Amino acid sequence: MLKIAKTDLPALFQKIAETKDLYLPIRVADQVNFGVYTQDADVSLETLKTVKSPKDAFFPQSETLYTCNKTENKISITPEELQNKEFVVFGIKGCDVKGIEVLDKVFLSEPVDTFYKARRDHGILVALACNEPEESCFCKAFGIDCTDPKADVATWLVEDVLYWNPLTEKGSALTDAVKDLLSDADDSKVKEQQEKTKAIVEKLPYMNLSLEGWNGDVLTEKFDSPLWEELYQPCLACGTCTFVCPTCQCYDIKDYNTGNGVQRYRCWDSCMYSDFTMMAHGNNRNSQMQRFRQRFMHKLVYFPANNNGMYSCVGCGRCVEKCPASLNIVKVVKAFQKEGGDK
Amino acid sequence: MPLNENEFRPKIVAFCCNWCSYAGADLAGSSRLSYPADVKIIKVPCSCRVNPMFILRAFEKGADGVILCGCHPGDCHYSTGNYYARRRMTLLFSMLDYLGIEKGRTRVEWVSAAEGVKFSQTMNEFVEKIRSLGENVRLGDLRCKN
Amino acid sequence: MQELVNRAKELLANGTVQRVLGWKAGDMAYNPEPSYFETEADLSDFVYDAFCGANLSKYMIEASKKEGKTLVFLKPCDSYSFNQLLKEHRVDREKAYIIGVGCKGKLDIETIRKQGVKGIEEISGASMDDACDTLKIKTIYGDKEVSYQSAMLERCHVCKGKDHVVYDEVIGESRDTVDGERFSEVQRIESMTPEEKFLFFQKELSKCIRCNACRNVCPACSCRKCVFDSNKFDSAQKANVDSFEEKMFHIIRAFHVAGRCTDCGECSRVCPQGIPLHLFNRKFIKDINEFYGDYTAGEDIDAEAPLTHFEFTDREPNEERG
Amino acid sequence: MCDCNCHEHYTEDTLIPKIGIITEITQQTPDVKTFRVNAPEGGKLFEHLPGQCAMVSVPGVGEAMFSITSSPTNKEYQEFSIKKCGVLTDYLHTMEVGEELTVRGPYGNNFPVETELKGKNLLFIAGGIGLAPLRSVINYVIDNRANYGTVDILYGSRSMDDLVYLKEIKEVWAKEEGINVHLTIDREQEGWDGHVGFVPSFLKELGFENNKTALVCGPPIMIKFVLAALIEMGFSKEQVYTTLELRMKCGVGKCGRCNIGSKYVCKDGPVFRCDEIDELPAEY
Repeated sequence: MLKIAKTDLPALFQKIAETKDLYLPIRVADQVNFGVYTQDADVSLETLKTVKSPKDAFFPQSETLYTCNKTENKISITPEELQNKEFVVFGIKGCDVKGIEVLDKVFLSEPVDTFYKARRDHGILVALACNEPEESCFCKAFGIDCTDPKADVATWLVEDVLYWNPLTEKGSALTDAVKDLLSDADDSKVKEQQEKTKAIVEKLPYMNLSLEGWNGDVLTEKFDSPLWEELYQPCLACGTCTFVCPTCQCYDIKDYNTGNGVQRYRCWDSCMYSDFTMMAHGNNRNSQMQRFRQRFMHKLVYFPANNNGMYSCVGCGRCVEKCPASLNIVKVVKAFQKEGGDK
Repeated sequence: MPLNENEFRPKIVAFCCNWCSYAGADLAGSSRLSYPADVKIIKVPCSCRVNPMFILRAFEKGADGVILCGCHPGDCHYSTGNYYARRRMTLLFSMLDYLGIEKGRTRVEWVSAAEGVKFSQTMNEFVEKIRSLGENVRLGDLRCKN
Repeated sequence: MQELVNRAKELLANGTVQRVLGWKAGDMAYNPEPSYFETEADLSDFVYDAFCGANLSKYMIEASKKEGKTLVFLKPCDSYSFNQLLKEHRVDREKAYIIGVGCKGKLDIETIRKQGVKGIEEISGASMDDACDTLKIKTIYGDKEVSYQSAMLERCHVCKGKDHVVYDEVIGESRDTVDGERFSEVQRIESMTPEEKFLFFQKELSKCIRCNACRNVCPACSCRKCVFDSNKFDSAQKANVDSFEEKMFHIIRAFHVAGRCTDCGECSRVCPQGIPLHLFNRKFIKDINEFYGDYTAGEDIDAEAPLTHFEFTDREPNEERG
Repeated sequence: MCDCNCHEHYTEDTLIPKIGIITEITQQTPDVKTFRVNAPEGGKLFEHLPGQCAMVSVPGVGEAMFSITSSPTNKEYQEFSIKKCGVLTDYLHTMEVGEELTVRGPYGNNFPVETELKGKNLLFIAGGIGLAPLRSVINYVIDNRANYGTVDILYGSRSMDDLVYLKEIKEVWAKEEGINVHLTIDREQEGWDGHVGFVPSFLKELGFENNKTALVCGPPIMIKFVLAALIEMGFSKEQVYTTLELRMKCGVGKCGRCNIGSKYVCKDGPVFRCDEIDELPAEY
């Protein structure tokens, strides 16, 4: 275990930023999101949850795939360059690290998404353990220990010290690059903090949310439940939940005509949008109920069916905090639980 | 006016109503009144056909100034179209000011079919104004800039 | 609140209405959700407290398509939205039984969190019955107190007034919550230099994630198909590749609701990134008032709407603007 | 293959298309054209299997999934039969021979011509443009005739003018030994002396024995009734294959659009055996 004084963190960031792009939680206009470090950035490591998850470091909200140019009848295609520079995502939480694992299942399965893979190959995750989880958190329900994040480097902010523990080869390489700034430490303070946090976790209302009955084998039973018709009612069909979610991965591919070439880009899309499945001759998910059901069925049934039971939810609680209509996956799970209990 | 090669040549989009201003532009042309070639005219059936999205799209795709020309109030071919356009543009321009887009990048001018001289003068003035404002950097899409 | 439930039960029982549109208690102190209630038993979950900020007028568009009457609870400001929808023939007055509910200012959980409150377990002082000046909040990290006023939604500080403009009956008391000037922030921005204005909005809009929450919650955004969802134009750009797209979206959205926006503040309430979207709408409202005379959307169903009306003597767009 | 300077940092991602050139356009019906596509330097863009699809795109206009209608046994080119029904297809219909478009693929699974279908008696049932994906299989079967039993083709359309590949049907398929072609149109029409009536009812009239494997493609409503008719005739669901069509963007099971249950139609489909479809939630 290594350590660095909190007051020396700017020097650490500076050092990392010399050779790599550094993404970390930055406050802009009163909201904290992951952004690129600059010297005058308002870094906020105390923020428990950034509004958006850091998934866009690997799967950006929009990215150009290639550009087409047409001269007379000839088309030429220039693919976008892949990520070829190392970058560091600093301060990512345990739940969001797991979120990236979920994305890996999608983008790194055959056929591999090379754009995503290049970013994964060049990205170094420095995770920060949670000290003060909140009432909207339920990472424990997915087997995540927010006090012991598994990434390239795990860090803990205890009092005025950041403790630093490399866990992978990539993490060790990064540690070597900044070793001048780090000094040896024992882990007693970290252990102490972990125990404290774990005690809090036990007191949080959602942490022990039971996902019993949700798995890849309950497709028809859950799909046909009359509960969906009730649950979806307040849904406004916006994309807030999908866009703040660390695991939602649906995308759209679109063209942008720049006047000197057509850029084909992909951008996040939401299964909640009415035009998501719209085709020239109809829409197979016509009602908001169907779209609402799709999102939760995908996270809790379809995804586990294809990925050895792994849920496509990590309990970060962003949808709990951000849904304009106060709907969320916890309410869905609880509604089914209640229904099951009543029977 | 001779231009040297490095001088900034603004791109101007002029929406002209079919009945008055487009005819005014025609008259300017046939009377051999000059106006800068940087002005690209888009003919619209009426000034009220221009919705705010047209104006913003023009800026997005690289225009440095956008001007809307229609019949004089009271002379609209469709009786009242330009009155509605007037309110809309008043509000839109005010909003653009509010967002910090330089005043003067947008303009509305009433030009009749007989006002070839006014058309040419207006365009010359407008191009001059945009030239003094310089390139539009605040309301363009970066993807269109290279 | 019990009065509301009782009345709803009566109206359901005597067949006046087929369903009730209200708020259902959430599993936390602050997350009630809009909900339909069809039976007396359903109403056991009904709640109306200071966290019921959601404007139910928009749901009435769908409710108007359902069989029979819907009992809807509208706060004073919500009634303006309903009236505006009525003016635009998007809701059916015959299908609605409106109970105007009192309002003592609605609370904003984000504002409470901003004051350093986290790990919330219980909040007291938010019910309609005990009009407290202080919210007592029990959290995992200790007890906190937050003044009610400081926790209110922005819109409540500049409330239009506590009178309902459309209702069948009114239940409950309101209290005056105004402690700010509605246009002061707009004026502050107007007085900036163009560079400052540009930076201000650039910063705010850079947070936009194009989730469409502002649009979908907006009672004035009632188009069946939004221009930003149409594939026929270049406008269906969901991406935020470039800051232009967000500017475009928010300017056009504000423009499309100009003269129709009742300033209900839902857009700002729901924005996950806390963008003060009302500043766009309020700018249009202020301009309309200044240029064409005072107008409050939703107040008078028969009044001439500013953008579908004109005067021969209207000002010219190029005039120097304040 | 493309004009780009593909060096080390550039990518050969599956989302990056190849350039194809239109080498022939055949007007099949008033609203269907068949486009023959080659690589710009000649030859085929890629190898595919019968039933597979590809993403065809015109930059700046759009991109959509189309089934490849030519048989893999055709060594020279690929063909797409495209019905005019949207922004992209409208544009495609204005294109001319010599113009370029982009193609990526092939995507999805295929009809199991080398496994389950081998040695079987085949019954093709198609409606309208639904013959396009089956044509690939039919021609594959013709080119490997010895591997299959009897072949029946039942094809119907709205009118005589809406029958695609009519020339090929009459001049090639109908003349093959052991292939029976049954045509029908929805309504009486001057100059038509063949059968009149919907495909499902014609199917029942013909009353095939259930010793065949059926491959069905057409509008959803037709598939529904054909399936019912087949069951009535004693076919089991394991004997019926069909293809599904949904909105797709990526073609590789990632973008989430064509997700039905735990399947992605673009990757796990588009060809499904009907008993597999039964396991999917009813959202197609």
